Amino acid sequence: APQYLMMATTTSTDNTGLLNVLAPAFEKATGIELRWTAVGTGKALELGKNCDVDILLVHAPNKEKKFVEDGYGVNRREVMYNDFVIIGPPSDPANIKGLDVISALKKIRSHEALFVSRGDNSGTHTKELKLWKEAGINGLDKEKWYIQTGQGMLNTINIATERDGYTLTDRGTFIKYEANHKGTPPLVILVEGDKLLLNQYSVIAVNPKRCPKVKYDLALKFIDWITSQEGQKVIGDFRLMGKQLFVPNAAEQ
Amino acid sequence: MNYILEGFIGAINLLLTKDPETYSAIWTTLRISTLSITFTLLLGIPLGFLLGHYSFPGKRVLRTIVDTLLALPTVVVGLLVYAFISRRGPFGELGLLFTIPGVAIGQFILALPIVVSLTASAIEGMDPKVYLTIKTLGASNKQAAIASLWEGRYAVLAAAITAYSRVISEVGISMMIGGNIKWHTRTITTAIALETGKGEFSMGIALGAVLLAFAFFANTLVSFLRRRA
Amino acid sequence: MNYILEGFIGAINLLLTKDPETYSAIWTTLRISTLSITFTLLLGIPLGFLLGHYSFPGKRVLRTIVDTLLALPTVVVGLLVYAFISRRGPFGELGLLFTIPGVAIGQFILALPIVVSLTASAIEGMDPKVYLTIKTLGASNKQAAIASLWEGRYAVLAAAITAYSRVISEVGISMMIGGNIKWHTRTITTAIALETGKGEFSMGIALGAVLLAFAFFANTLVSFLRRRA
Amino acid sequence: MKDIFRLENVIHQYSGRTVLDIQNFEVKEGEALALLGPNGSGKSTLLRILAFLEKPTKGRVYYDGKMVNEPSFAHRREVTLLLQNSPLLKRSVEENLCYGLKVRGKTSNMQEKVRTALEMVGLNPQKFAKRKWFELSGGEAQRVALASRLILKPRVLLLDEPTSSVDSESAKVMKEAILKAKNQWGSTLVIVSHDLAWIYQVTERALSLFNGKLINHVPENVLSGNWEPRNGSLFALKLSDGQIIMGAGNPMESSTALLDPKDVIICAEKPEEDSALNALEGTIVSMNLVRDTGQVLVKTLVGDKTISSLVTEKSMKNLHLHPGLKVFLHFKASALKWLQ
Amino acid sequence: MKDIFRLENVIHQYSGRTVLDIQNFEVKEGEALALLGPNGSGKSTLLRILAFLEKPTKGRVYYDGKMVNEPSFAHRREVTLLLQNSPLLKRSVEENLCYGLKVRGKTSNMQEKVRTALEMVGLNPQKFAKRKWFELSGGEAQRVALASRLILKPRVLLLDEPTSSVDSESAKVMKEAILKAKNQWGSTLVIVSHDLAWIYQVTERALSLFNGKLINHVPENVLSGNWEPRNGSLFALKLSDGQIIMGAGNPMESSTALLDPKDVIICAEKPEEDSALNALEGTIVSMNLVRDTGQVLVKTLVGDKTISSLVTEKSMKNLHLHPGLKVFLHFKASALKWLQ
Ligand SMILES: Nc1ncnc2c1ncn2[C@@H]1O[C@H](COP(=O)(O)OP(=O)(O)OP(=O)(O)O)[C@@H](O)[C@H]1O
Ligand SMILES: Nc1ncnc2c1ncn2[C@@H]1O[C@H](COP(=O)(O)OP(=O)(O)OP(=O)(O)O)[C@@H](O)[C@H]1O
Ligand SMILES: [Mg+2]
Ligand SMILES: [Mg+2]
Repeated sequence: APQYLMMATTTSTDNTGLLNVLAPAFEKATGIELRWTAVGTGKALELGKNCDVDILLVHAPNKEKKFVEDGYGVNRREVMYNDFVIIGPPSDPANIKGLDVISALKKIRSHEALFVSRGDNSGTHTKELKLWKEAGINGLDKEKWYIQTGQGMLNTINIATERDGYTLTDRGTFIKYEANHKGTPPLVILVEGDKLLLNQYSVIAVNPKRCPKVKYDLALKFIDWITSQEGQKVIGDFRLMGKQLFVPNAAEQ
Repeated sequence: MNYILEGFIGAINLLLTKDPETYSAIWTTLRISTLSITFTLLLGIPLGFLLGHYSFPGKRVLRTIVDTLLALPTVVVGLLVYAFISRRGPFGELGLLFTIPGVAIGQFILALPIVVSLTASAIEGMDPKVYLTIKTLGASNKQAAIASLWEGRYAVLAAAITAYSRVISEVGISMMIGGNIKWHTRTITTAIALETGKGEFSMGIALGAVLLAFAFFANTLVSFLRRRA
Repeated sequence: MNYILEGFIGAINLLLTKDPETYSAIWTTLRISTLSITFTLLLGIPLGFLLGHYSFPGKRVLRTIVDTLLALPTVVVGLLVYAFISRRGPFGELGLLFTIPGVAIGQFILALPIVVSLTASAIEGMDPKVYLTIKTLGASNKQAAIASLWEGRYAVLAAAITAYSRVISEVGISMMIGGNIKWHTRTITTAIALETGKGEFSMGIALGAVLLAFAFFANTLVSFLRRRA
Repeated sequence: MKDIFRLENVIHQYSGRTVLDIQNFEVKEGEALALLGPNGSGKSTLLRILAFLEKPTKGRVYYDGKMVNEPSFAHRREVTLLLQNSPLLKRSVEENLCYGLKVRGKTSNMQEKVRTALEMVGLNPQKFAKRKWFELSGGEAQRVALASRLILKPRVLLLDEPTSSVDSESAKVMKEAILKAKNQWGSTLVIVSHDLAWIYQVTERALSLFNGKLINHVPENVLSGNWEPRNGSLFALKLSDGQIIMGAGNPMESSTALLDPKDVIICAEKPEEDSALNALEGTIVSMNLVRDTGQVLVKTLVGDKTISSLVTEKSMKNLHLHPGLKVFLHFKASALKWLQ
Repeated sequence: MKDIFRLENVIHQYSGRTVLDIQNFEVKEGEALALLGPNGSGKSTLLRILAFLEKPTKGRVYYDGKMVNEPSFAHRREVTLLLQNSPLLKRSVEENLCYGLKVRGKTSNMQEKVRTALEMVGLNPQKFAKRKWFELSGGEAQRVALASRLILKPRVLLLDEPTSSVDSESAKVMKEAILKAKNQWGSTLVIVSHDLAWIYQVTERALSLFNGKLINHVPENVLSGNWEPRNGSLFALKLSDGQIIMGAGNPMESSTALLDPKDVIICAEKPEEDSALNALEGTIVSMNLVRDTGQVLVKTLVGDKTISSLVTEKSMKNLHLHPGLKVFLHFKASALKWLQ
């Protein structure tokens, strides 16, 4: 039987359709089938800890580093990034359009404008919390204007849509959302381009010393391939509605 | 394996320390499920009687459709209800999305086929002489229906328990319609889904144990009622 | 609203164009559910008979526990099974995670209480004279159990239909244990969850309609069998 | 007295099989009518139609002078039926008795009424009122079922084998209870029973059903078997001891004949030979006084058949009839009436 | 003949209430025993114990010489019981009959056996074999239930009210079927019935149950009511026409007395006054020949009570007894036996 590699990844890579392009390209290049389960970042890391997958593709740099430091993973390589954006209703009740992130969050706070948070410890949520912290705003948990959905990105955007709220999203998912609305989304990008909003994706092989049964050799092959020019080109060429979703950056390391 | 042990300790912890998030989820679960099961039983038991008792053309097809609706996945129910009550849907004005009544509507749709189908089975399985006996004693059609259901009370109760269990354990509708909004529409099951998604498996198990404790409490009550009937 | 209509058109499209992803999910659903329901019925019906028929100390408590287990959320079942069959769990060696038998184990746990509880209710609701009659005709205990179940065949069938519907409509276990791996463990319900997560609501509805068509087909078969019995 | 029930051209079928075919049938208000007939002749079906539980496949049913097309519960509140092997409701005895009162909203004095009704059927209220439905013997359950009809003081009381599992003492008590319903409350009674001795004590008039058809004849002397054609229009039925019964007429398919006990004469000697006259030798096995008439129903065993004849006290005395006596039964071949 | 059943000190209770209390009870292999007694006396309970469906609360049950502690299905394959109001299985008539054969693995020749069994109970196999369980009248269902026991040719056949809803013709057919089981297959019979006339034709020996206790006495003449103490150890029971029955002894709580029909003498005149001798005036209502004995059971209506007496053919002839005759019944106050 042909060999296969088991990957745990976050929903954003699957929902945007990137993996549907990456997997066949990888198989064509190496003859190895890529199978993936798309889950939250936290769950993906947990699956890795339990040796249930061979490789991870996730986007929560701090947690990833800790994962490697604790000996659960090896060979972490950054692969690509996209960026986060703050979206909201075109009427922009807190007047944040064009501001930098920190000022925008402060304005949302002072207007008590509705903000929808994922609240699920995902990469995006972690990022959002970090930004609030940098803006010097705490104690959000029980604020009336601050809603925590505990759901995936797209569902969270949908809730923001229903409620005319702001939210922080990765650009890939937003483009997908735009596509769902045939290019005329009810929520629009209001804040983007800030350095603080970078969203880095990395691959990590599960540590074969802890998990003797993982297919470490295949994992290495995947890491080699995706960081190679060939793999990076596939990422760079991936388009949705004519827009690039991810910027390959393996070479920068 | 550790998750399970940790989970059970966690459950006891949550309950004993009166963890506010957990109690909020329990309370929300109780409100939603009470609302949905009440309407389900009020409509489902009579419909089940009609379907089980009367013969009419197309009955077999109708029965098959009801049984088919037992297989409605919660996400699909969620999507259907969402289509109607979203702001852009026909009932958007009512503001039911992300509210407890909104979720209850979805759960009602989920549980109705269960109650109808199992009640109909209970009635069909009954000795036809029982219904005749009730009628010979002078009952009107409605009184006879009630008395028949009382004769089959154990089976009807089983239908109710099955439906209630389905409702408190479902997650798709609560997630889609309720939005799993913390302090508002987060139920025990949506909280479990969230924790699991975070990789907090033992917390997921802990909340699962809390839900079961809740169900056990409800079933114990029922079991006492059953004994008296 | 639109996506409901689009969904139905989409469903017909998927089925008519023999969309390979859809057919793969249907096939996977069929394989998993057949496996799980077979074992559930094989174990659940006899256990239900024992629980419904015999009186023993602690019966009421056991009954309450079984009824409580009806409320097991799928995610929790998923977590529990995961804890055992994860590589680091006690049965990790068997490599059941992300496989069809693995999911079937979880669904078995989900459906077993349904079959046991409803079968027990069916047996309890039966006129005790029926069992006596069977015994007077010389049946051994096992033969008498089989004949009693046959006497209550409509109720037992209702238990089986309810359990099967639960199994094909569940998503939590398939997601957690199966991993929703395309071409391998993606079932109709996990595909619905995926599409819904992507915001492809009409595709979600379309797949939901496909699932219901599948269930309708199964129930129609059952309804013919029922007519002949 | 006016008719409380009238049936016209009623036909009832189950899956295409005609089980009831009645051209005319009346029940007078206040009368006590016995409905007799062998198993499967349609008695229970007829009672279900009278109780408005079933609509006949064809035909008209009049109740209290009016044609009933869509029976409502108002009809069923006047007419109550004790089903054959009637089940009890899964409640206590007391609640079984109260149910009919409750659905009528007559909730006053229920305790008292329950007590009276139980006593009417010979059950001790103290012992039985609180029992659960399954804590009863067969006959006790049967009597509770009757009590829960009597408690309603119905206008029409239809009883399907009320004494089928009841002991003889209790049957007597039930007889009195039923007659009380008739005499004190004016209830009309239609009773099906195979216990002829019992039912003759309760009813004034008897009709029989055979294969769904009404016959104005008590179903004594049903002669069925293999009727062989003889010379002329005579048919012969062989008995187990070799004697032969001759019947005149046309047996057709059913080959069942009825012989009215009034048409059978008991003699001490064998009369002269006559092929159209039957003269059967047999032994008297029982003699029963018929209520209110002074006549006696004498049953004589001839071969394996028991033939009843109705005799006056006078001729009985003259002949010194007694059980065990060998006698000859005379009746004309033309006295046999063939069932269709 | 050896005992097939022996019960010793058997007590059976339902929720603390003792319903059966039997010190000694034997059934001989091959005999036909009638079990009589009023409703609720424990007949069905005893049959369930004999059929190994229920274990007595206390006491020992011997079957075929061996004590049975844990009855197995091997026992139940030799002993079959027709329950009171026995339900049919929800299958066709044919399948009902075959079920018992199938569980025994005796699947050869089933068609033929079904045919024979149905004919034994007077049902036409062509008409009935394929019917569903609910397409039967009460009496037809009862006969199907009996047929599905007869088809097993059981070693012991226990019947609980086999004729309760069966017409008299069919009852005769059933009698023959049951006697065939006894005479041809050597089956032991224990039969409960309230139809005394029928059961006397089938059985050779009769026992009665009263309040769970066995009494070697046919339950004719059960005198219950309000026994009032008189002088000495005499008690008096007032009848509806003012006459009084005197009983000697101690009625205790039950206040029910039995009077053996053999102890009642029929006279044409009233004897001289004697407080310890009863002399009741009444009218003969029926006279029945008792099978094989030549004796006649005469029933006399005294007030509202019917009292049976057993007379020889000779004294019957001497007195010119006949139904409708006014007679005096004599019996000693000490002839009354009190039930505990
Ligand atoms: N539900 C039914 N479906 C088909 N046939 C039926 C049904 N009920 C009764 N029958 C048939 O109809 C006929 C009349 O039945 P019914 O019960 O009226 O007889 P019955 O006179 O009451 O007999 P019994 O003395 O045995 O009670 C019988 O031949 C019976 O087999
Ligand atoms: N399941 C039960 N629970 C409690 N009491 C019962 C139960 N079954 C029977 N009894 C009682 O036990 C006694 C004996 O009942 P059993 O059925 O043996 O009487 P029976 O002699 O067969 O009467 P019948 O002639 O009415 O059939 C009755 O007093 C009855 O009320
Ligand atoms: Mg009948
Ligand atoms: Mg009994």
